[in-house]
Formats: sequence, C-alpha cells, structure tokens
Amino acid sequence: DIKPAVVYDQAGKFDKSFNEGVYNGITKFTEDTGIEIRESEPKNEAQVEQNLRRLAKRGYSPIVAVGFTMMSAVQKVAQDFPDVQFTIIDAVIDLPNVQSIVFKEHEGSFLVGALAAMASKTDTVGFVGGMDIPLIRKFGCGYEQGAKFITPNATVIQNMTGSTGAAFNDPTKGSELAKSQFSKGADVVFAAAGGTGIGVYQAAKDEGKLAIGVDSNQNHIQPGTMLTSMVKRVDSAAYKVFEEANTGEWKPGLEILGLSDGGVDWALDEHNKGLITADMKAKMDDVKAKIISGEISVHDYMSDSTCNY
Amino acid sequence: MSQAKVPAWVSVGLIPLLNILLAFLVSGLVFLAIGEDPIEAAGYLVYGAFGYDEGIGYTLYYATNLIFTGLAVSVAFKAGLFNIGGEGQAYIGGLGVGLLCLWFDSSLPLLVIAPLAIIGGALFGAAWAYIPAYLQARRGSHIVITTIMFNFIASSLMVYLMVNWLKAEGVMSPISRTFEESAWLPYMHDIFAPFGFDIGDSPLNLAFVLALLCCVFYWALVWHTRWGYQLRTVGTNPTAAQYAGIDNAKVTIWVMLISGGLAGLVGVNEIMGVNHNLLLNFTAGYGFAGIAVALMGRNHPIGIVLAAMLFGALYQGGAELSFEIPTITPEIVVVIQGLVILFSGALENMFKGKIEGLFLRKAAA
Amino acid sequence: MTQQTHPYSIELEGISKRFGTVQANKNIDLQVPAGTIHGIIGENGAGKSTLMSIIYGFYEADSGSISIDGQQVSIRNSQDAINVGIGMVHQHFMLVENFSVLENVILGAEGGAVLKQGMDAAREELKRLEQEYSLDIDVDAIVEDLPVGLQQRVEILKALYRGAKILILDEPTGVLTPQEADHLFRILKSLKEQGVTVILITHKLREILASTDNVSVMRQGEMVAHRETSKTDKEELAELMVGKKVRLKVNKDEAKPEQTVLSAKDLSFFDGQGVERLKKVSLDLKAGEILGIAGVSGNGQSELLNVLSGITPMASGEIQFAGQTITANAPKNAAQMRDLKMAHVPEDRHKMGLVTGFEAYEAAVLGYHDSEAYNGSVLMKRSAMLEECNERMAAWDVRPPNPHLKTANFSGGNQQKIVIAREVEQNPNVLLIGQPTRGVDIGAIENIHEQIVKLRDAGKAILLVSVELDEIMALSDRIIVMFDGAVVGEVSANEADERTLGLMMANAWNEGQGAQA
Amino acid sequence: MFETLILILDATLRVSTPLILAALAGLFSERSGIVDIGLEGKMLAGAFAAAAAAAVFGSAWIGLLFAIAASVSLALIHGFACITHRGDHIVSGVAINTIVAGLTVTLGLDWFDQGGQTPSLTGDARFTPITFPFADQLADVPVIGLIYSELLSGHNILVYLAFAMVPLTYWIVFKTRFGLRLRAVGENPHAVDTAGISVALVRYRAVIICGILCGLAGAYLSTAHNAGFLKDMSAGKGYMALAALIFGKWRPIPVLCACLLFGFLDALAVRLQGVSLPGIGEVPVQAIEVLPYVLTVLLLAGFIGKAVGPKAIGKPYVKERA
Ligand SMILES: Nc1ncnc2c1ncn2[C@@H]1O[C@H](COP(=O)(O)OP(=O)(O)OP(=O)(O)O)[C@@H](O)[C@H]1O
Ligand SMILES: Nc1ncnc2c1ncn2[C@@H]1O[C@H](COP(=O)(O)OP(=O)(O)OP(=O)(O)O)[C@@H](O)[C@H]1O
Ligand SMILES: [Mg+2]
Ligand SMILES: [Mg+2]
Repeated sequence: DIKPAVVYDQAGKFDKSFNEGVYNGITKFTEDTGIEIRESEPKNEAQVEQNLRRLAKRGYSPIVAVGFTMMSAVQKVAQDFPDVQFTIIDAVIDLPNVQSIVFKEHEGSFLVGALAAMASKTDTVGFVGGMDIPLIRKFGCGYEQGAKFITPNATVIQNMTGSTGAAFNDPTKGSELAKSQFSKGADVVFAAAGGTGIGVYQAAKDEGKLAIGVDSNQNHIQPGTMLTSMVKRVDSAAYKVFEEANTGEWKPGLEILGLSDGGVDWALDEHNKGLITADMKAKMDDVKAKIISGEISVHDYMSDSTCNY
Repeated sequence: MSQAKVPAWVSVGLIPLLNILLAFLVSGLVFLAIGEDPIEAAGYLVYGAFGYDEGIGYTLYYATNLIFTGLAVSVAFKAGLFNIGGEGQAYIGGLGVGLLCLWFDSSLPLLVIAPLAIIGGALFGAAWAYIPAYLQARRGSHIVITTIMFNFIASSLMVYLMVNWLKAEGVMSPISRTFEESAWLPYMHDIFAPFGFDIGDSPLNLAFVLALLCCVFYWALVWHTRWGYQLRTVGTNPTAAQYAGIDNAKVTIWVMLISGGLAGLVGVNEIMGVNHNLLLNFTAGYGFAGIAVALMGRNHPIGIVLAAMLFGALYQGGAELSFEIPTITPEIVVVIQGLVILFSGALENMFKGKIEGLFLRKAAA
Repeated sequence: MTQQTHPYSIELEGISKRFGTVQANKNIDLQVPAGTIHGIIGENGAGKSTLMSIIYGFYEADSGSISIDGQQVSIRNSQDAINVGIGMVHQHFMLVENFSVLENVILGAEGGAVLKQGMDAAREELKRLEQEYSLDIDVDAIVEDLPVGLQQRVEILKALYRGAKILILDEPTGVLTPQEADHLFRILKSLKEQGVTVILITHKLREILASTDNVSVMRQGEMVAHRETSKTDKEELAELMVGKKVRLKVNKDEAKPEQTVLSAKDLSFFDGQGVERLKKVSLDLKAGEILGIAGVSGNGQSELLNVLSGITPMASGEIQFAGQTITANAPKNAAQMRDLKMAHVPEDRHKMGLVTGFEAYEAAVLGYHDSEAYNGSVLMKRSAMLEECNERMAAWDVRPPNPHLKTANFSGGNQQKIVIAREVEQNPNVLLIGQPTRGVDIGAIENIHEQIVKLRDAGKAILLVSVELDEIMALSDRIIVMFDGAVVGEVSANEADERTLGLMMANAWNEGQGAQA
Repeated sequence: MFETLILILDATLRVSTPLILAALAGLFSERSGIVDIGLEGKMLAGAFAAAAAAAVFGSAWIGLLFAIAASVSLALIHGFACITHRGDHIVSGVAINTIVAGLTVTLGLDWFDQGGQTPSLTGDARFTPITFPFADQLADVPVIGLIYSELLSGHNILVYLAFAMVPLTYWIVFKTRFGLRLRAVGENPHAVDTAGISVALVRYRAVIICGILCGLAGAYLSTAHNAGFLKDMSAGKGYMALAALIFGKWRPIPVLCACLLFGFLDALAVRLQGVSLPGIGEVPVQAIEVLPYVLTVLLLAGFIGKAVGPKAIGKPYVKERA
C-alpha cells in the first residue's frame, strides 16, 4: 500500500474553494480504497518546508502540495528526497520526482463568461479576483472573452481584492467590491477569489443579483443566486494522483487539464437548474464543443501576460 | 519601602513562576475544553520542542527572532517607552537586509555581505523607529499609538514595494528572486557538519549567535555604560534626568533607534538565514511576542533568552502538536502566549502583594 | 445651629494604621469637643494626614473605633464619612481641575441621575452658602483657572454643601499668603459660630495659638499630648512635637561677602500652559554669603532654581556666571552648568534629586555620571563609584551605610544626606539649595544647617530657597522675597522680621508707608 | 457623479459602523481612565461569539447576546487586571488581543470543523437590511430620492444603532450623573473617591459599557456586514477605532467624524482601485489604504491640533504607596 500525504496551503483545507476541492477528492479516495491520507496544514513559511520534509522523512509518498505558494519549498525538499514522489498543483516544477498539475482555467472561465453574458439583462458583468497575480488574471481574461463572445459590446468590470495572500480571505472587501460593481450596472459577478468569494455571493444575494462560483462547485452556497460555478476539478485531479500512485502509474512531469478532459467545466445541478433555460444550456453545450474542437481558441493570459485576443 | 526586604528568590523566582504556572494551568483548561488531553498535548509539545535535534534547532530558530524583538521591547522599556512597533521595525529591517542581499549577492563575498546586511537591517529598523521616536521626544505624540500606526504603514509599504518593484519575474506570489548563495547566512548544521556533528536539518543559522551577541551588548550597554545610566534614569525618573542634565528627548530618540535596530535584525535571521529572498509577512507576529518575552524575561538579557526559548519551544512544540494531532491548530500556542502575557504581565500583582506581604510579616514578626 | 447632644463631636479610640512596614498611626485616642476649633500639630510624617484620612474614610484603620456625637460609627469609605456629617479639605486638593466649580461641588451629590435639575438646585444652595459664610466665588469658573485661595474655597463649599458638621482642614495655609490665611480663619470662626466643629492641621504654631481652642500633638505616629490652647505656648508645643528641647537658632558668624559670582538679569520663564512664571527676575549672588529666597510656595522659586541650574531654558534674560554669558539663545543645560561648578540640591528629592529605583551608589553620582572619575573609555567604573560612595556614607553618617541599598529604602533624612553630600562634595562655587530640611527631623536639620554655613565660610556662594520663614531667617545673610514670579523686595538679615516678610510675601508691603490695611 | 458619491457614502456608513461602535466603546473606557488597546480583541471575540451562536441557534439576536457576553467577559478581565490589580493597561490589552486571536480559531475549529470559520449564516441568523417605507417608490425622485432610498434606507439595525449611539453617548457623558462621575474619575480619581464614590465601581461600569459596545461591533462584523466568522476578521479595526478616538479627542461627535473619515477612505479605496485620476495617474491602492494611519500620526504629531486625553488615563489608582 502507498503512504500518501497532502499539504494544504495557508488558507487551510476548509477554504470552501481550492483547498477544499482537494480535501473532497482525498476524502472520496479514502472512502473508496480505505487508504488513510496524512493531512497537514502549515501556518507559516517555515512550517511548510518543515512539514514537507518531515513527511518525506517518515516515508510518505506521494506527497501532494496544494497551491503555487508551496513551489519553492517543494523544490527544495524534492531535491533532498529524490525517492519521494511529489505532486504540486497550480505550479510547474521541473524535477524528476515531481509531477506538476496545472489547469486551463481560461477555458472554464470563457464558458462561465458566456453564460454570464446570456443571463445579464444589463449587458454588464463583473469579475472579482483575489490576489492580483497572473493566475487570477488568467481567469479574468478568459471570462471577458466568453462574455464578449456572446455580447460583443458587453461591459466587463474587473477588480482585484488585493495584492497579498490575504486577498483570498477577505469577504468583507469582496462584498464591498461586488456592491460597487452592482452599482455600476453589473448584474452577474464571477468571483475567482477563494474565501473572499463568500462575501461576493452574499452581496449578490442581498442585492438580488447573480454570482458565479469558482474552483469547487459552489452552487449550494447561495442557491438561487449562484448562476453556476467554474469548477476546476482539483478534487478529481487529487483523486487521480493517489489512484495512479496506488496502481504504480504515477509519473513525474507536467499535466495540463482542460475542458476536453474534464479538468475544468461549468456546473449544472439542482441548485441552479432553475436559472438555466434550455436555450442557455444548448448554447453552452455548443460553445463548449467549439472550444474542445479548437474552433474557438481561448487566449491564455499567462502565455504572454496580456489579454489581447 | 521596607527595611524588611522580600528575598530576591521570591520576587524574581517564585512569583513569576507562579504566574507562568497559572497561565499553563488555564491553557490546560482550554485543551480540555476542546476535548484534547492536556497531558498528551504537553507531551507532544515538549517532545517537539526538545525531543530531537531538528526540533531543538527549530526551537532555537524561533527563539532567535524572539531574542531580537524581546531585547528591542526591553531596551525601550528601560527608558520608559513602550515600543509596540517591533513588528513594523522587523519588517522594514528585513527589507534592508533583503535589498542589500539583492544588490550585492553576485558581486561580494559572504564575509562582506553579512556585516553589510546586519548593519543595513539594523539601520532600516532603526530608521523606522526614528519617526515615532522623534514625534514622542519632540512633539509628545504617544509612542504606543504611533508605533502601532507604523506597523500598519510598514505593512502597506512592503506590499507596495514587493508588488510593484521587488517581485521576481515569472512567479505568482510577491516574492523577490532567490539570492545567490553568497548571501546566505550559513546554517548551523552546515557549520557543525565538518566537525562531525550532525545536529539535524533546521533553519537555525548564524543569526542565533548574533542574537546572543546582542544580549551581551544589551547587558553592557544598559548596566555598564554612561549611556545606559542615562537611559535608566530617564526610564525611572524623567524629572531627575532633566535635573542631571540628561537630554530626555535625545535619550528617547537614540534608545528607540537601538530598539528599532534590534528588531530589524529579525530580518537577518529570516531573510538572510532562512528564506533567502524577500517576501511578505515574514515577521509573523514576532514583534508582538517580543513584548511577552521582555515581560517574562524581567527585562534582563538572561531572562529574555530563557523566555525566548520558552516561546520558541511553544512555537515549535505547537507545530509538532498540530502535525501529530491535526485537530489542534497551531493557534492554540497563540492562546498560551496570550495567557502568559496576561498572568505574568497584566496580572503580575495578583500574587505579588499577598506573597510579599507573607514574607514581610514573617520578617517583621 | 445643630442641637448638641454630646460633649464630644468626634471621639477616636485606639486607632492604628500601618503602611507596609511604616506604622503611620499607633493606638491613637482623640476627643474633640463639639463646636470648637481643634488644632493638630506634628512633624512631617508624624501621621496627621493619615489620621484625618482615616476619619474621612479615605483609608481604613487597622484597628480602633470612631464615635460621632457619642455614637460609634463605622466609616469604611468617604461616603460613610459624608453621611455622618464629616467634611474634609485635603492637603492636596481633591478637585477635578477641568470641571467648573459647580460640577466639582455636586460631584457625588448630584441629586438625580440626570444632571439638569440637580445643578439648578445646587446653584441656589451655593448662593445661600456663599452669603452665609462670605465665600464669594463664581460657580461657573473652571477650577484650574482659579488661584489656590479660591480653589480652597471650593473645597470648603464642597464640604458645606454636603452638610458637614465636622470640618477637617489639612494644612490649609501652606499655600496661602498670610492675608488669605487671615480670611480663612475668619471663615472658620463664623463656621464655629454656626456650630460646626473644625479640626485644623498646621505646622505653624502661630496659627494654632491664634485660632484654636484645643491642640493635640503627634509624634512618630503617636498622640503624645493634648493642651488647651490658652494654657500653652510656642516653646512647649515645639518641644512636644520633637520630643526634646529645640534650639531654634543657628550658630553662625557675620558673613564676609566678596565678589559677585553669579548675576542674573531680567530672567523670564513661561510654563507649558504659557503662563509667565518668572517675571524679569534679577539678582546678584556673592561669594561667602547665603542669599535666602522667601515666598509662599508656588511663586516662582522652583522655576528660578530650575532656570539658574539649566534644567529648564529661560525665555529671556541673561545670566553671568563663571565668565560665561548665558541667554535664551546661548543656553547651557544642567550638565554644562555643573561643569562650571554650580551644584544644586533640588527642592524635591524624590521627584528630582534621586532615582529611587537606583542603588545608593548609582544615585550618588546622578548628574556627575559623565565625569571621568567614574568612566573608562566605554564602560563605567563601578568600583570607583562604590569606593567613593562608601567614603561619603561614612563622612556624612548615612544610615545604613550600604551603597547597594535601593535609594527608596533610606529614610527621608538619609536620602537628603545622600543628595547634599553629592552636591557639596563636588566643591562647587555656587550651591543652589531648595527646601534643604523638608521632611527631615530636627537632629538632621542641625547637621544640614551646619554644613551650609560651613560652605559659606569657605567662601562659596549659596542661594537658599525655603518656604519656612524660620529657616530663611535663621540661615540667610540677605533675603529676597518673591511673589507671583517677581522679586518684590530685598532685606538684609538683621532688618528682617516675620511681619514685614509676611506682608512682602503677600505683595502688600509698600516701602515708606508701611503695610496696607 | 452624484450617484457615485451617494454610493460611496452608502458604503462609508457600512464600513464605519464597527469603527463607530468600537470607538464609542473606547470612549467610555478611556474617559474613565482605562486605556483600551483591547478593542480589537473584544470585537473579534464578539464577532466569533455572534456567528457561532447565530449558527447554532439560527438567530442573529441570540448571536448578539452571546457577542455581548463574550466581549463583556473580556472587558471584566481587563478591569480585573487594571482596576483591581493595577496592572499595566497596555499589557493587559495586548494579552487580550493575543488570547482572542488564538482562541477564536481554536474553538471555531473544534466546534465547527471548518478551519476556524463558522458556518455561513443565512436568513434569520443574520441582520438583514431594513427598507424604509416608500423607499422604492421614492427612489426615482431626483436627489432626495437617491439619498433616501440608497443612503438612508436599506441598512441593518446595527448601523442605525451605531449612529443613534453617538448622541446617546454625548448625552450620557455630558448630561448625566454617571457621565459626570465618569469624566471625573478619568481626570482625578482621588477627587471622586473623596466625594464618596467608589472609583473601582465607576471604572468597572465604564469597561462593561465598553464591552457591550465592542460586542455590538463584533456582531455587526460577523452577522450583519458578513455572513459568518473568519479568522482575524477584525483586521485592525480596533486599532483604527482607537486612532479615531484620539483623533476625535475623546468627544462623541468628533469621534464620529473621524470614524466616518476613515470609513470614507476605505470605501474610496475600493472604488479608486485601478482608476486613473486626472493629473495623478493611477494611485496605488496601498497609498489610500495607508491614509488613515498617516493622518493619525500627523494628528498626534500636533500638526492638526494636540490631542490631550483624560489626565489620569493609564495610571492605576493607588491610595497607598508601595
Ligand atoms: N499612602 C501611603 N502609603 C504608604 N505610606 C504612607 C502613605 N501615606 C503616608 N505614609 C507614611 O505614613 C507616615 C505618616 O504620613 P502622614 O502623611 O500621615 O504624615 P503627616 O503628619 O501628615 O506629615 P506632613 O506634615 O508631611 O503632611 C509617613 O512615614 C508616610 O511616609
Ligand atoms: N516614599 C517612600 N517610598 C518608599 N519608602 C519610603 C518612602 N517614604 C518613607 N519610606 C520608608 O519609610 C521609612 C521611614 O521614613 P521617614 O522618612 O518617615 O523616616 P524618618 O523616621 O523621618 O527618618 P529621617 O529622620 O531620616 O527622616 C524609611 O526607612 C523608608 O524606607
Ligand atoms: Mg500631611
Ligand atoms: Mg523623616
């Protein structure tokens, strides 16, 4: 049997979003296989490395590191423990014992952008990002493309919550930003902001507007308000890592997950089905097919650090 | 006020010990409240902090930061000033260290960069303390409030600088590029390795020695120089200081410079010793914890080292604890810290009167 | 006014009180006949204030009982005292300075949860009281704007407003000019006529003899004697206070003044609030003389010492000293003045002269800590400091002679010796000395006075500030009187008498025509 | 433009509410002579208790009660240390802030298993906006309509309560017996004592009021402005309130103005983000975020006028010298 472990980033495993996605994945894995997974939630920089190191020393493998903030620590520890398998999500490390998993967030964001434009009555949609980093701009850029694909003259208001890690955990600010976007005419807002999103959804609910969740399927948080969620299947990615490790198929290298392989998607469930008309659904299926087929090419912000498409 | 004196072991030994004991007792109640066994938890705590080489290394690494901030708080205390801005001074001190490393890491050897960065860190920290000090000395602004405000300002400034100027190419988080190894302060385990000692991989680095040197510096400065004499006079009786021709304002300013400089040295440990790049939030509350360290250490360098080790042990033991029992967060250590500050700081008189009275009555009888 | 049901308005039995190791009151008995003025005297620290504070419920006695009008009462806080009709004017006023007179008076007796109606009623009542006792005051004035004499009236009004039948006054005249004091005594008399019992604490035997019916004497926490005022005199009271015969005279020869060593011209000084505390003060100090400065405390003497010694900078004026001209633009701080051989024994040794948290040997170099004698190139020379401290302790008979004892743990007199030794041993050319014997017992006083005279005879110049007229007259060769920040007169020691000086201190002396009314 | 202004002001009211409540809390405490740097901790504890109780009982009002209880308990600890045991006020405040920062997360994790957060609150577990009569109908009336329907209407009860507290505080402090004693005890406790009033009792009452108001501020954070508790969610607001208190020179109306100014800057920062101002260009968000702190320092430096606090503030009341 394998001795797997996971290290969450400093937002903790219950961030209702990214980390929680991983948590859901591994819970399912444990249910399915009975294999316990060691979890660890470091609280500062020193502890990230300390915990990775300690897990490696105790013979855990594979060790999944959640989030780009762990990149440098994983890099160091992976070099020191070449026999241990590491997987990092959302960052790329080029080492023989590290698997890197990244997502085509721009494709998923394009989809929800399109849906937002369809649902908008004002032709104005909003985007609230968390920390102002290229990864989050990638979300915003995809979203904008999707919205303009449906309504070419749509207005897309974009705000970032802040420039530090705290920006992923500031619902108060999220709610203020959302309210300011609503006051500028937006009636659908997409939050790619971790815990900050909770405030955004709350504001949308309070003002009777629509919101779009991110990472996990967040439709259940404010049913009736959540138009959809741009799911980034970190849960199935994590599940897959452990499964492959269990069957001996785990291999290092870069893995990019997008629409075609279900790595990103939009969520339709009982919580939002009342908001999605058959028309919209049909249109969405069409757009999705076109992206997968390559007929629509979505620009990736991180490829050239601009949003020119 | 008495001819009959309370024995020293009572006032510097027994009473503080009772206070800490009480803090731990109440902490135990918190463990019980969250359904954890306090004895088991204490076991992990102690083992994590002192049970193995690496753990000890981590304990001392945390203690290093706390010695710096503890000394910083304490030296200001000696002059009657409450420097609550250690956090910001450490932050800006780290900026100084980082900038020097970034500028010189590829052109100068460690032997030159190290002293440069130490001085730089101290200077930056001191500079950040200068404004509150100046305002207190010359304009009577309350230093507690100004230093708190300067913590916030430091934090905004760092975010601005990191995001707009210092961020490395191609990374997500606002961190600078990693320094060349010529700007890495040697790890203790690397220093000991050639002699055949394996002390376990930990972030403990040469900055620990610097911290100990600072203790000696503090001791000599405060009790054995005329500056120290002036400083203590200002701290205990500012009117007498004026009478003695001591320039209170000047003393206030330079003691805050020293205080800020000491706090700034946290940057040496964190930036040059451990992280090897500039990043946000590396001060992680050490500036505030320094208040507790200074209080518990009774404003004496030996006491401060001991208190810093105690708190370092709490940090490291707490990390161990939450690693072993994931239902316990490391935040519980913050609770213990707070309780220690409460009982040995704010409530220090709770037993004092009674116990001293007991001894006085015995002596009087 | 009140119906007297019992011969003693207040009666104490076996009152004891200890502060830490200080036994401030020891088994005290006292009976105050109703409707009389009862004086209490005693040296500093004898326990007078403590006793009064116990009666007023500010402190709780360790043991003993209090009876009012023959009824034993339990007074555990000031409210209890007020309820049984006791009012007190404290040595240090208990006023909220930025409140109006009215607010101060009603504090604690507001007459309702909302202020409005209580305030209006109080205004009426105060008008009545003011007329009845001729206590004129503007009830809407802010207390800190009032002169001390009026602030004291507020205290008295406070007590009367609460219906006090027993009024305690703790050293009420210490801050008053003789004329203000006279007014106070007239008020007390009219209170007495209305049936109020007055307990009066004062150091001034003159006042006791002039205005009380009975007098009790305290010494070292004990009540040692009671006398009917008409049947005692100054000498007896002084002896009772101190416990031995008192020589009230200082032995000294005629002064032989030489050249002027310090000359001040038109010194001005403003305090933090911008009040002018020194108004163009000029004086000359000659070698070989003691120049005394008399005045009610708070008339600029402290400020004068501080400006002369460089502790606070002057606003304008000029000091000539040791060949230097010191002005507002070319100031010298206290350390620089010391270098020019000016020594200074400050008025308040706790606040200024010592650092009570220091060990004696450290306190013994305060102000001279920069001197080469105590310093190496970087570190201070502890052994040199200790050695010198030991020597001085022996020479000045400081008890206990332990240089490592915390300064706070020496008694007042010994603390004063440490300070005076420190300053005198520097062999200064000018010694400024403020309140040299405040809180010091008679034995030590003699010693200190001797030292001052000895220094003068060695040809040094001495500027002496004291609020004790007796001390000024006993020591000085020349006397300057200060009032409201200005020098209002100068007399030579031979011409000085208490009456003239008293009038000068009240600024009521007109040369040529004698005293005004 | 006018609409934008109204909307910014609307946000200002929301953001400054916890500041106002906490600053008034500090006003009571500090007027009595007790320095309270622990506003932050009390507010955080209140936020946690409110959200936790609201999550369990499903009622924001019950949450509010718990918030007040938690905050008052801390206030009593502060009082016990500073009033009864003459401890250092600042040290006690720092201790309380530290304990609360750790304890809320620890208890939160134990009780709710959500990484120290409380569950998201919905429905009655939150204070919801109150819409004034005819607000919707009047919305289209020029100027007045907007002011009435956007700015004045549509806040939750705690916002209105906070603003009502300002004149109430003024009245209590300056027009009542308690207020007179409160002010006196902060200026000269000896005078209060000799007037037959217990200094400790007045001060304890003051810190209890302080606790109640901090509890309100905390409850606002977690059950009105947000929908749940989050680690460190007070985010320095307690310190800002303290700054506002000094800025406002310990007087209710100026304190209100200071809070509104800070709130306005905060609301403005959200809206100025990424906006390019004519002549200045794009202002870094950090520059706006830092304004309240810089303003406070400038005030303290005496450039705007000296802030002189109650005279006996921070000094333990001792009758018997030790
Ligand atoms: N609050 C206190 N705490 C400790 N000791 C005190 C306190 N008040 C007075 N004492 C001590 O008690 C003794 C008596 O003091 P008290 O003030 O009663 O003297 P007093 O006769 O009023 O003197 P004075 O004439 O100087 O006013 C002194 O030794 C003094 O130091
Ligand atoms: N303010 C004070 N702080 C601490 N201790 C004090 C204080 N005042 C007095 N004492 C203590 O009380 C004792 C008695 O002091 P006090 O000044 O009444 O002595 P004394 O009997 O008058 O002696 P002396 O004749 O030397 O003045 C001293 O030994 C001292 O330790
Ligand atoms: Mg007295
Ligand atoms: Mg004495």
